[in-house]
Amino acid sequence: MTSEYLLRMEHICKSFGVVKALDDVTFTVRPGTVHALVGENGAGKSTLMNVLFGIHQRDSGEIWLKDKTVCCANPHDALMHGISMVHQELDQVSERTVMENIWLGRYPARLMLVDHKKMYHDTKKIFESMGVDIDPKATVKNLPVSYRQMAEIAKAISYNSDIIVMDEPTSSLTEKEVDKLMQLMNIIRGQGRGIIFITHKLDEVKRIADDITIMRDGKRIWTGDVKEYDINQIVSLMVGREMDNLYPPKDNVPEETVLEVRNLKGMGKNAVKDVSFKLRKGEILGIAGLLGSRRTELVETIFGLRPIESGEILLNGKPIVNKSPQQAIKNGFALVTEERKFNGNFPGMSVLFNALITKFNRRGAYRNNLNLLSSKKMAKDAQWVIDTLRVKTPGSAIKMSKLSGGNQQKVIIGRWLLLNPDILLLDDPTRGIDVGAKYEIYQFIINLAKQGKSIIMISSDMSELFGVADRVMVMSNGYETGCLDRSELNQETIFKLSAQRL
Amino acid sequence: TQTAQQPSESAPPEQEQPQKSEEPAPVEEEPAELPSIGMTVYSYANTYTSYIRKGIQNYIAAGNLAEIQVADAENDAAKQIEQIDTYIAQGVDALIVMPVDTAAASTMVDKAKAAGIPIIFVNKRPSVDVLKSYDKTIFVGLPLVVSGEMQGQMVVDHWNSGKIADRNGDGVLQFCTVTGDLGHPDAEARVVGNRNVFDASGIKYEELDRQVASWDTTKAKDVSEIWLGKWPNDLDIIISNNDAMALGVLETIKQTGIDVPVVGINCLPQVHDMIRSGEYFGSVLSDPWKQAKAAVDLTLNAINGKDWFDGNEWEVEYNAEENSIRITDIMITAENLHLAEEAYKNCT
Amino acid sequence: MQKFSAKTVYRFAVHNSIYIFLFLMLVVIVIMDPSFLSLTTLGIIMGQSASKLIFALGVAGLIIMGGVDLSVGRQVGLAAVLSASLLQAPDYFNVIFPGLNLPLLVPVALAMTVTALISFVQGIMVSKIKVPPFISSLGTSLIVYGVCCIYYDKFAGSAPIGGLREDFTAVSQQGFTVLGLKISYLFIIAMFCAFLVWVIWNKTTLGKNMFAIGGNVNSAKVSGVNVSKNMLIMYILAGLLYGLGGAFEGARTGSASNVLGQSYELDAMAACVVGGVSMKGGVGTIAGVIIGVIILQVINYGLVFVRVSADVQYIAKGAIILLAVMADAKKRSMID
Amino acid sequence: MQKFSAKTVYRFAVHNSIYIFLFLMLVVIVIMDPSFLSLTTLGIIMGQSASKLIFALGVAGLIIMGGVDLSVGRQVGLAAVLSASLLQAPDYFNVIFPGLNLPLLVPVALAMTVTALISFVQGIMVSKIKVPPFISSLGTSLIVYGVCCIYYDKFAGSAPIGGLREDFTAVSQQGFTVLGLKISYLFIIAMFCAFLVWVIWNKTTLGKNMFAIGGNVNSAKVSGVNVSKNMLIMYILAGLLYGLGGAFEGARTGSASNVLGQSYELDAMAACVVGGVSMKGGVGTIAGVIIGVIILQVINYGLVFVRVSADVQYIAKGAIILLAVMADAKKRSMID
Ligand SMILES: Nc1ncnc2c1ncn2[C@@H]1O[C@H](COP(=O)(O)OP(=O)(O)OP(=O)(O)O)[C@@H](O)[C@H]1O
Ligand SMILES: Nc1ncnc2c1ncn2[C@@H]1O[C@H](COP(=O)(O)OP(=O)(O)OP(=O)(O)O)[C@@H](O)[C@H]1O
Ligand SMILES: [Mg+2]
Ligand SMILES: [Mg+2]
Repeated sequence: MTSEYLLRMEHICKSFGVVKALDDVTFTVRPGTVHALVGENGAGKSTLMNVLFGIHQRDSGEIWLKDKTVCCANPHDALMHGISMVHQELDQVSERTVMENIWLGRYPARLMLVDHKKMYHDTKKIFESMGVDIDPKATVKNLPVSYRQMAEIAKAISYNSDIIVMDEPTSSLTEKEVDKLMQLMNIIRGQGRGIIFITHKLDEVKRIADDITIMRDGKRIWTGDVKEYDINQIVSLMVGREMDNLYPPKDNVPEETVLEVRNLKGMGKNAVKDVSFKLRKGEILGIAGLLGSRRTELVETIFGLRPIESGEILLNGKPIVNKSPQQAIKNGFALVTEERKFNGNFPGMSVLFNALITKFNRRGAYRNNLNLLSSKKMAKDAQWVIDTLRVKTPGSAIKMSKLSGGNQQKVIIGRWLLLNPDILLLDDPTRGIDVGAKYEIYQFIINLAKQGKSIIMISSDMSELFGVADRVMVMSNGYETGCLDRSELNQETIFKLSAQRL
Repeated sequence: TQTAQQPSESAPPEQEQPQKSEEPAPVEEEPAELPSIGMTVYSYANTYTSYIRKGIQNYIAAGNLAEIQVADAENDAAKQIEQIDTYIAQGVDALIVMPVDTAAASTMVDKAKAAGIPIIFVNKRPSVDVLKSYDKTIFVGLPLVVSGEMQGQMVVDHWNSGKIADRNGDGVLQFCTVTGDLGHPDAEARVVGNRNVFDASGIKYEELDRQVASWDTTKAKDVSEIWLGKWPNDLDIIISNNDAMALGVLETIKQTGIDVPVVGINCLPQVHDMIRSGEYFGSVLSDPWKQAKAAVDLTLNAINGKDWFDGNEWEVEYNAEENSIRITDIMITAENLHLAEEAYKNCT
Repeated sequence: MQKFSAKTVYRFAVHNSIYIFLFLMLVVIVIMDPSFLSLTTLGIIMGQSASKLIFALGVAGLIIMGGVDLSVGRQVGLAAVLSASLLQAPDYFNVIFPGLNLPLLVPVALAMTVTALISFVQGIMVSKIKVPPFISSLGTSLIVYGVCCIYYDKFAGSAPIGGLREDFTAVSQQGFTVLGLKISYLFIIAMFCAFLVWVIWNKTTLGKNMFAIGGNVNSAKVSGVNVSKNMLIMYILAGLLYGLGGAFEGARTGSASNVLGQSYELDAMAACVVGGVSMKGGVGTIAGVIIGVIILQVINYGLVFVRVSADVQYIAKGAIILLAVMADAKKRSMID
Repeated sequence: MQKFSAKTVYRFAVHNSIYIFLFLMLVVIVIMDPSFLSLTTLGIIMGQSASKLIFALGVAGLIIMGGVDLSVGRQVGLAAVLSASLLQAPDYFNVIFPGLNLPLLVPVALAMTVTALISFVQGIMVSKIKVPPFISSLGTSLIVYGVCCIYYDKFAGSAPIGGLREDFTAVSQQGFTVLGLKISYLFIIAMFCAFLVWVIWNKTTLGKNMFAIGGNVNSAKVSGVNVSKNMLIMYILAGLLYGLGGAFEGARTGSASNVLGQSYELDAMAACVVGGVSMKGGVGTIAGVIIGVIILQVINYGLVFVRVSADVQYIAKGAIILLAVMADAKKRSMID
């Protein structure tokens, strides 16, 4: 039998306790193709890939690589069989250098010693081929998330494996990097290798994928040629109902200015350099920029996580200083951070805990008549988060780490909504969230704006900004380079502005 | 070992007459159960008391006198109390205690009293009123300052006789003292003992430094390296709170070749050869074997309801005022070394 | 169906491994010496565990926040020396402060204040100056010991502080009898502390924040948790518990010296870890801490009781602790 | 320009705080007693640091992998007792194994094998059975101490093992003199170990994996690193170092008893942390470990040298360790 498929996974089942994460899933990859794997949050995409990669052991089913039946007992095994993977969660040794991370587990050696020179040059070469400029000797923890994600992709590619699994590789990449990645995927496909591409950005699927598999609730719904369906049809297959629009109607009306930032400059080398903008009541202000443009630094500075060197922040005309997140919260701010693993999640704690942690610290919250926390009141709010954001979870007592990535993100957004903030800072909030849920979140944001709240939303996804923002501010290398009204929005201008200060 | 042949002098008491109970004894249950003794020592890591412990164990084993169980209190007074609780709950017939903390003795005595069993203290003496608060308690050992005074006397004598050289020729005895644990009663008392004798003797002396080495050979070695590096020509003698530390000091002396005499306390077997060869100046012996024997005999007498001193064959004195069996200390130098050898013979 | 139920039993066993372990340990001891099985034994073990539980409750909070505390023992020692020196019976031959006749609570409160202060300073170092807890507590423990030695030397003349007042020792040594079981007052105090700490951990914001800090300090910061304030409070709480337990630990022995408390931190932390508190932070329960303390105490008591010789005791204790935690580790690896 | 250079100096100072701290400490000691400044002092400090450096190098690797090791001291003790008992001069009064005349390396190798084995078992528990390192090492240390006590009791009769062979003690105590500076052979061995470990950490896959495991064990796992294999090798390496250092620590003291090594783990770990090894894992350098060991030894030596009394020594030592680490913490928290 000639190998028609690089990979066949047949009748895979996997349960976590009572949760049936994979229910008789069959999945194949043809040589020289990009196979997109899509589905709602918690559909079982990551689990399927983790089974393939040996991180989880399947309960039943079979896996064939080319013509050999294999069972990858652990990631090492998988790598040896020619499977490499970009993991959904950024999981790097952050205290070490980029190149040490890339070659981890297979350092080039000479005379039993690690060959640093070769490592450096090989890394350099890979980055060059990808068209990114990252210093191989930079310490990972000092890099912006997007760079770290590129490094992870570089790592997966450098294995030269037959099958590359990419679990949401583009979640924090900007348009430009996504383009580069697409080129790269084209090259790999041209070499007869296969790529499994998981993403929630369906336009990307349309752009690059050959085949598509749609999953829902742990089951495979459909596999076939991407061209057979358009995006809307894919969406309805994914979510199991009709969805006509990706964005809800925008009917919020911005009013008077509530927040004004004047010439904000942060402390330190990598800080925000000079940013000024105004935010109005009921307005959604988008922030666009290339990776490393320090949008994250901007919102973190506003939120009191980073010190200010100069500049002013005026809230309702009065100057304020957010010296700490507590103070920011008191002033009505909220921040959904960019990297939930680093500073959003409490993986070992329950969903309830994760949902309520911010509100715990509000005076008098959840108190019973003994002034102690009331389980009943807590459960009610946790349920509210689960219901409103449609978090897919067996209950609120389960550990956060057991939720799928997107569902974790929903819980984190939920924790801030509970506080009912006036100014909501969102740093790539829909990262890793499926289309259906995204729609709900957009709806939520717009509703908040309608209630007179103001929102600042960073996004790497330009269409998202076009879809929900009233205005978009563009940042370049720590400077604010322009602010565009909804009517003036177009890709070209944004690209130009983002490159202005490089 | 050599222990097998020795304690023929004192026959195991309970073999004499099983006279304990008045009530008609059941006749058939003969192989008379040995009395059980619970012993807790303040630390297994202490060399000198290990000799006493072994002496006790050897003496009992040789005469098949009792069943003894030993626990290590690891220098923790609370743990020692707990061990006593356990022994009492377990139903031992008597307790032998080398206390961690002598002030805790009153609690121990109270517990023993409540259980109605004898409690014999060895090595560190509790306060007199505690010893007098219960008729089944007694102390075996010696008053704290005595060892220090003996050690001081030895230094004074030999300084006066010129056997300890005045190395810098200034007519003043320059010395350093290496002491045991900070706040340890023995350590304090030995320093005080030294000082009492020096003051009384009227010699001119100067203590260059005093440092704690916690009874630890290695720490004493480190400290003496510093002293010998600092005062290579001035030090006339190094006084050590015990021999274990003196061993460390001697090692430095050997290593550096700076010939400073060292005196210690305990006269452990390890130093006997060195005393003989003159490498080690001398030490003070408080006989572990006598303490061990006395402790066991007293315990057995108490268990059997006899008088403390029934069949007493030990050459020790009883101090009624303190309710203590006093072991006398002896200064040991090359001349009377055999006494020390005798004393340790049965304690290994 | 057959198979399913076997599996259930196994799962149950693994999930409750630590209790089963304790039970098995007791069975073995009882087989070796049936007289172990008595109310006396129970009473003694309860009495002996009391102060240890108090220390363990203190340090458990710090471990959950991702720290360690090597200064427990020395703080306990200082508290014991301090309170004992102020609570001697006036007719004792060697009274340090003659004529003093303080109400019982004053010296105890004083000792607690001192240890709370010490822990507070430690908390400042850890939370504000970012000194690793290992070092801050090691340094603190050295300093506290030095201070304790000076006090002990200056006032007590380096002699163990004995002759404690009856009302003081009674708290640790006396109690009441329920159905033949002697329960010491200190045990009641310890249980009360456990309850209080349970409330703090589970029913207050402070407790939630403690878990948050230990679970992920960066997330906690962003979520508006005042990390240093909460850490400080937890440190103070720990200090108060050390002081309380320390004062009555002296009372339990009937005396105090500068060695008291030495290396108690290891036992306290071992109890926590045996009871499932994770040294990585973020995980732990009061029930676990209690069971950990009991297991360690049963080991200590039981080994002497069944007449294991001192050196073999070390080996047995080490082996039992390892076995207990291995069983627990099995559970964890099964759950996730 | 003026301002810029002041800032530069400050930055430099903060970045090299630990060296500056060591320097200041030396300055203070020299002011208090100028005779400190001598080659003898240097020689003694080098000699005393040697074995401590060897232990610290061993435990540092385990700390970097995210662990701790409370068994260092007891393993050192066992190694010392074992090798000393096999390397006594035949004419010593109390020779344990008379007529034995092994080549020097055999007992040392034996001791190293034993400690390597012990650490290996510990490694198995940590890496395979997922016992937290705190507990696995605590349990191990109890067992090792028990075994050591039994051996010490059975063979040496609980008496310090003295009368070591000249060729054995010479390694620790003798050396050669370069320009008036006495350098002991043990110091050379320690330096050689440091070099070897430096190569392992920085130039081999094992070392890289060690950092990866400590930094992010998940990442290591999904990158195909055989976590448990690498951990085991690092544990064995640590054990070998403890054994080597332990054997010669006995030789340095000229005798060995079951107390030898007690609480060395704290000093070894403190040296690592003072030298910038993070207890959270993933961070550390050989230079740091060396400087940490030296700082601790200078404290120990210097305080005795300037005749600080023992209780004040504790306080001073604690305070200095805290200050050293605070300076280091400042560096870490500085935004660059
Ligand atoms: N380790 C685990 N333990 C228990 N349940 C788990 C675990 N990992 C995943 N699950 C559950 O399995 C289901 C599938 O999760 P998976 O991570 O595969 O979803 P996904 O399709 O990748 O979603 P997302 O797009 O949000 O990443 C979810 O219901 C999740 O809660
Ligand atoms: N080539 C580079 N090497 C190392 N650090 C870089 C590089 N480029 C940028 N940085 C750092 O990246 C940080 C900015 O990242 P930040 O996360 O704010 O960007 P961002 O605009 O939010 O991008 P993203 O949306 O990708 O996260 C700064 O600290 C900057 O110094
Ligand atoms: Mg996923
Ligand atoms: Mg960013």
